[in-house]
Amino acid sequence: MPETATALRELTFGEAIREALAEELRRDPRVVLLGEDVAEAGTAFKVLKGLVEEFGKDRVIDTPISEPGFTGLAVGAAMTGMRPVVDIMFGDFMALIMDQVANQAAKVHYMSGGKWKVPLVIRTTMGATRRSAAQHSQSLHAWPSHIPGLKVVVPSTPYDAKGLLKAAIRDDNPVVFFEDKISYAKVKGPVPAGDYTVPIGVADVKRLGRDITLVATSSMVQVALGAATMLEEVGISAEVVDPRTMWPLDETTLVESVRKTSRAMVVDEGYYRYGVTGEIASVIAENAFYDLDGPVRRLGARHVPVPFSPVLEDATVPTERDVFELARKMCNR
Amino acid sequence: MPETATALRELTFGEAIREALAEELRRDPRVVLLGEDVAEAGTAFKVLKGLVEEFGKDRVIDTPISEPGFTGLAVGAAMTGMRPVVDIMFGDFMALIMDQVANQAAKVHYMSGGKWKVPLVIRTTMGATRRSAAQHSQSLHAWPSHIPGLKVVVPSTPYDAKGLLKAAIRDDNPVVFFEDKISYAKVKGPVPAGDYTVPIGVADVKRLGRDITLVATSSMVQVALGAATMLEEVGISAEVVDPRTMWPLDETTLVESVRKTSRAMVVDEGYYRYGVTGEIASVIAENAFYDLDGPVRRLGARHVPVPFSPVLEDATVPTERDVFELARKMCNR
Amino acid sequence: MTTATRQAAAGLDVETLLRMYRQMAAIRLFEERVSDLYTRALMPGLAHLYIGEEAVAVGICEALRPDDYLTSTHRGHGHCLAKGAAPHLMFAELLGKEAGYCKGKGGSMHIADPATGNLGANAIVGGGAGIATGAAFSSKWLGTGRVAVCFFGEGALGQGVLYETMNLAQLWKLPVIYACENNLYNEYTHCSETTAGDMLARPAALGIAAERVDGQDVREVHAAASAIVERARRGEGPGFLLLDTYRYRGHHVGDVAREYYRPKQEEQRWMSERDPIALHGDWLVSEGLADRAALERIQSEVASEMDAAVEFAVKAPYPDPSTVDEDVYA
Amino acid sequence: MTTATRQAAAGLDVETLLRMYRQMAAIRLFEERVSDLYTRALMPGLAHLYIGEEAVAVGICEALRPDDYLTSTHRGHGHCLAKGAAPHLMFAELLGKEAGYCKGKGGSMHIADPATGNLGANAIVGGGAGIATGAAFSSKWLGTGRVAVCFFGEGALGQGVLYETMNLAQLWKLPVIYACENNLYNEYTHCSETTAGDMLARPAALGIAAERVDGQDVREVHAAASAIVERARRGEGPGFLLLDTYRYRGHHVGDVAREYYRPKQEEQRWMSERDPIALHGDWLVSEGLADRAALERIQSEVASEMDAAVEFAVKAPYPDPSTVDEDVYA
Ligand SMILES: Cc1ncc(C[n+]2csc(CCOP(=O)(O)OP(=O)(O)O)c2C)c(N)n1
Ligand SMILES: Cc1ncc(C[n+]2csc(CCOP(=O)(O)OP(=O)(O)O)c2C)c(N)n1
Ligand SMILES: [Mg+2]
Ligand SMILES: [Mg+2]
Repeated sequence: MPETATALRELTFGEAIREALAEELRRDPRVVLLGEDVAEAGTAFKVLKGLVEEFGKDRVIDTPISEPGFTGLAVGAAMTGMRPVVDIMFGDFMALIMDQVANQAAKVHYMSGGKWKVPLVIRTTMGATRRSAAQHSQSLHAWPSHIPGLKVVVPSTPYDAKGLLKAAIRDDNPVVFFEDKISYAKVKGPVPAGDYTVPIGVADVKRLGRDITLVATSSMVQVALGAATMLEEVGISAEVVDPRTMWPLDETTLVESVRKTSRAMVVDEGYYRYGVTGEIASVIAENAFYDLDGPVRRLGARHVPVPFSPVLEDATVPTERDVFELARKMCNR
Repeated sequence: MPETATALRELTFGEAIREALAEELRRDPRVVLLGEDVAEAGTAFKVLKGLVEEFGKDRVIDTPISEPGFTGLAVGAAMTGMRPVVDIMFGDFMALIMDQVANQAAKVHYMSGGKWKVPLVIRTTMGATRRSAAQHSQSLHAWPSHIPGLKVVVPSTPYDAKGLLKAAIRDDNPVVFFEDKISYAKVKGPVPAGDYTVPIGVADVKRLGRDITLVATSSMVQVALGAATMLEEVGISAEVVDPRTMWPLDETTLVESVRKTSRAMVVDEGYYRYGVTGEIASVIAENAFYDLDGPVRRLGARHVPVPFSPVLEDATVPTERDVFELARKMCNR
Repeated sequence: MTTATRQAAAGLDVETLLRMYRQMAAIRLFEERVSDLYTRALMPGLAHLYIGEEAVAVGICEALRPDDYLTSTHRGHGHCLAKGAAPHLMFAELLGKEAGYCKGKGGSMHIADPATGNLGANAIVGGGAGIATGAAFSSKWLGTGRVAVCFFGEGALGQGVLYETMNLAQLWKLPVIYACENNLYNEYTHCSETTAGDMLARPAALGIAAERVDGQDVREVHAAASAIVERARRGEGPGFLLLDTYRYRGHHVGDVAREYYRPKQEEQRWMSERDPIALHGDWLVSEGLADRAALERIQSEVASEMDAAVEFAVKAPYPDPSTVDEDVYA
Repeated sequence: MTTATRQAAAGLDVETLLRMYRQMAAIRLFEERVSDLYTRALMPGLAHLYIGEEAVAVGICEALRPDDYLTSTHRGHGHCLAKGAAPHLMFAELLGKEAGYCKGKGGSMHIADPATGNLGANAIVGGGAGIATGAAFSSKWLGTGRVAVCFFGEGALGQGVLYETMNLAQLWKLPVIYACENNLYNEYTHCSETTAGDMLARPAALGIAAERVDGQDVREVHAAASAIVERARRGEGPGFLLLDTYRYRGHHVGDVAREYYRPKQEEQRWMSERDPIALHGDWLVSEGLADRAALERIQSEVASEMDAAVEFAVKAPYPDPSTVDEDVYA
């Protein structure tokens, strides 16, 4: 398997994740994966398929259905020399581990006056439209983003996913890493075969434009890019900025883009209220107020529990058309 | 004990809470209180002192230290004919019960197509400066506010506390009710002796003003009022608006105030990032953009785990002086 | 208590014995149609089939009053049907139709129905523990005499909240039965890799009456359930049943290549030797309580019923998209 | 194993026996000064005193290697001191001073110190369960031979995460000891109102070696701890000690009127009949291993040490307010 950092292949989002994990497992013996059905089954999404064969059951460890328990165990393991990567199958189960994440992992370093460190990665999922209903479809990245002491990563492309996951594993802080389920198989893109990292805290301009800035996260980056293509057809040049990490948040890149375009929309798949869009819109409005032609607008998941029926569920997630129409209105065209 | 709705006495915030609970326990036999040390001890904050003597151990029920367990039990009890009021001693422990709150209580009604209801109240606390350190000082009201299906109440005065708690208990939805610990004994105010409710979803203008709107929640209402007095001395007339409930959010009252004053600051004791201030500032900016003289500004808890040492902890909570100085800058005075 | 004594104690008559057969057949045929709907791409999402475990739901629910409560799981169709759910309204829900039990908002993992005491299936493993225990709390506090049954798989033994709620139930002597369906697998992982010690010792440590039961023998299940349910109803406290059973199919309908986590022979053995419907049918025949023709009649009646139910559901309209905003708040 | 055999097995020499006396005295006098600092309004916040329970921390920590780990609780001063924490750095932390173990950021409930293997006290009941189990996981994976002790009160038996982590520890044979300090009260509620069944049966149900120990007898604690720690160190799996003990003071320093939840006579009985320091001192004298004067010398040495430590802490400067933003991220 010849690997050079420059050899680019097309990988799916899921393959990029797996490759990042495989490379880090190879690189650092202190890295272990823990979670439900991560070994032979390779997780419910089959993203880890093949890893246990290479690394064995001591490194790719099946756990009982005890999310608080094994997350807590991983916090302690991280403090004492390991670099655990925990798999939380559905992002909805973040609700089960918030004590371990927010009260323990996030605070250990600070409470100990900087003496203990928690190099822990929690990989989990987000994203709806899989007809999985209200308890298996949420995008809860706003919750950990609210808690100082955590880093929160929401990659949108295979390239970013691999580079950011490697950076997260090497980070000495607890990082919550949200992977969009739909992207696993659907989103493809070029990925270097060898080692590279993408720094945590740096946004990426996914598309240059002049008339409006679309700040989009995770699954919504594809949606924003699709809308940007549609907008082009009506003569609107949209810039798409992907913050890539919720925290640290690269305010500079966001604000610079909006200073240039003078219009901004934030698109995120988390619930609309008290979530990600409010923070990012506020950061933009605070720092680019006098450059704005109109208010920053937001699109989030409809503020309802995610329904099962396709006709209902599809009405809860922002679409290319939603973004297109709102952008057109904002540009008065 | 002659009680009429018009007889006003000065009560502390804690006394108002207790009175609301006592009246509802008397009014409706389906109301029960559940929590750790709620009976003879009357909770760690002594807020429930005396209730078990009147209502007995069948209505005021001591639980094991099992927050997820007894909250889950209360969800089921609420579905089947009771109206439980759960006591979660420290708001930080919300992290332990988010699965019960966000994945169960919030979604039962929707997932069942409206067939089951969850008339549940979760009382918990918020607020720092008690030298209780990082795991006993957080104000986590942003988390449940993010979840559709929940109502979230953050009263600031004894009057509101009593009226809103009674409304919460009578509400057919799960309500998370955050009580500021410092206010329990420190904040006093007039409270009618008899029955009244304050509607959930209606903001209250706590002080009229012309030059700037201070939107403040819970403990920060007193801070904003104090700052308003200081501002008056430098010729700035500040309006103080208390949303009282995070969800539903009374956008109209907020926006109308800002349309009038043309300046807005949001002050909240939750962590600054991805929290309450982002949402409220966005709502204002979206709806009053063209009336604003400058960006909506935000003050929240410093974005660090709450430190123990008084000199550090005091630097984490917005003060009257912080509000005063920022407001002055915003008004260019 | 021997099986014989138990049956006597439970006072099983022929109608009941035949109804249990019919109910098991109904669940089996319901699930086969679900599998079929999935294969034909008519069903959105996934479903977790109860095939092989029918005796558990039927044996327990036959021991319940209509107004007793249950909570169910991701693998919940069997529980709902056994408690009295109408197949056509279930199929409609599974297809996301307006006519479904939850107006299409819940789907396979969230069937709920106050009329049959169904507090809801739950997609969080262990998610029913609090709710069922709370329903038992209401029953005791309101004096309704209702019992709540909390169904869950052995995988839920991993969830701490289960111990928290069982402790509460035992402290307060709540009429709740914890029905642990041990089908040996947590998704794709054998329970021996996830469960230390002795399963039954866990509730027993809390002082809860706990019993291991052959979950493939519907009469045995029914007898054990009857005894423990009535004990709970009398106010003597919660119970725990550990029911040995097996799911014949994959973890969900899409889990078809299973050899990497469990041998084909194991599946075959359970299916050929321990099938709850065949075992009960054979017994009915051997006891002279039914003949083969009668059993086949039941099977074909149920099959027509299921066909009609599927047809109803397939034809039923989807909800209006505008209803997405309804039912968020009561 | 009888007490005598155990002592022999643990190979206790006079130094160890006297050091345990000194350590218990140190904890007692430390806590009395904490109480005093609180009364004099010199200490911010509250503190939960360990007075009465000294034999538990000392007996267990004497059975540990310096590089073994522990997690502690809200009532954690005794654990930290027994594991080797320096009193002056602890007092400094309790007073919120820069020189404290956590630079004033942690306070009474968060003393942590890598040098003594102290993973941190924890203000979440049961909060140490995951961390200690994880440290044992590291020990096993890295082959360091370290053992982790998870201290908690019997109130933590209410937290489900404890069962989740104990199950993991037993499945993976991790070298962790769960030390349950049963002082009879969860804050202001007697444990009989919160704990169904038999406490010791809970870990035993998971297959964990579990033993009940007189927590007021430091030699008994030490012997039991030594055996179970070495068993864990040999890779034979986790252990659980249920230590019967009593806190003499309130739940926290402000809890002074206690009659409504526990009788004065109960307190008196434990203090006069079961005091761990007096019991051990008497035994040392009766065995001819020390005379009263020697014990008093120890007491007064420790007292001076504590006075100096308090003085250090009182005089130490507060952290610079600008440090509030440091240590959020590594
Ligand atoms: C809290 C939680 N963790 C993980 C899952 C994903 N999951 C769904 S079913 C399942 C296995 C359940 O096994 P068991 O309880 O034995 O039930 P069975 O499927 O065997 O009926 C898992 C891990 C979940 N739904 N909820
Ligand atoms: C999760 C959680 N719930 C509640 C509390 C509040 N609390 C602090 S100490 C305590 C009682 C603990 O009792 P126990 O575990 O027996 O320890 P003890 O105080 O007796 O040493 C409670 C309920 C907490 N800190 N954490
Ligand atoms: Mg199973
Ligand atoms: Mg105790």
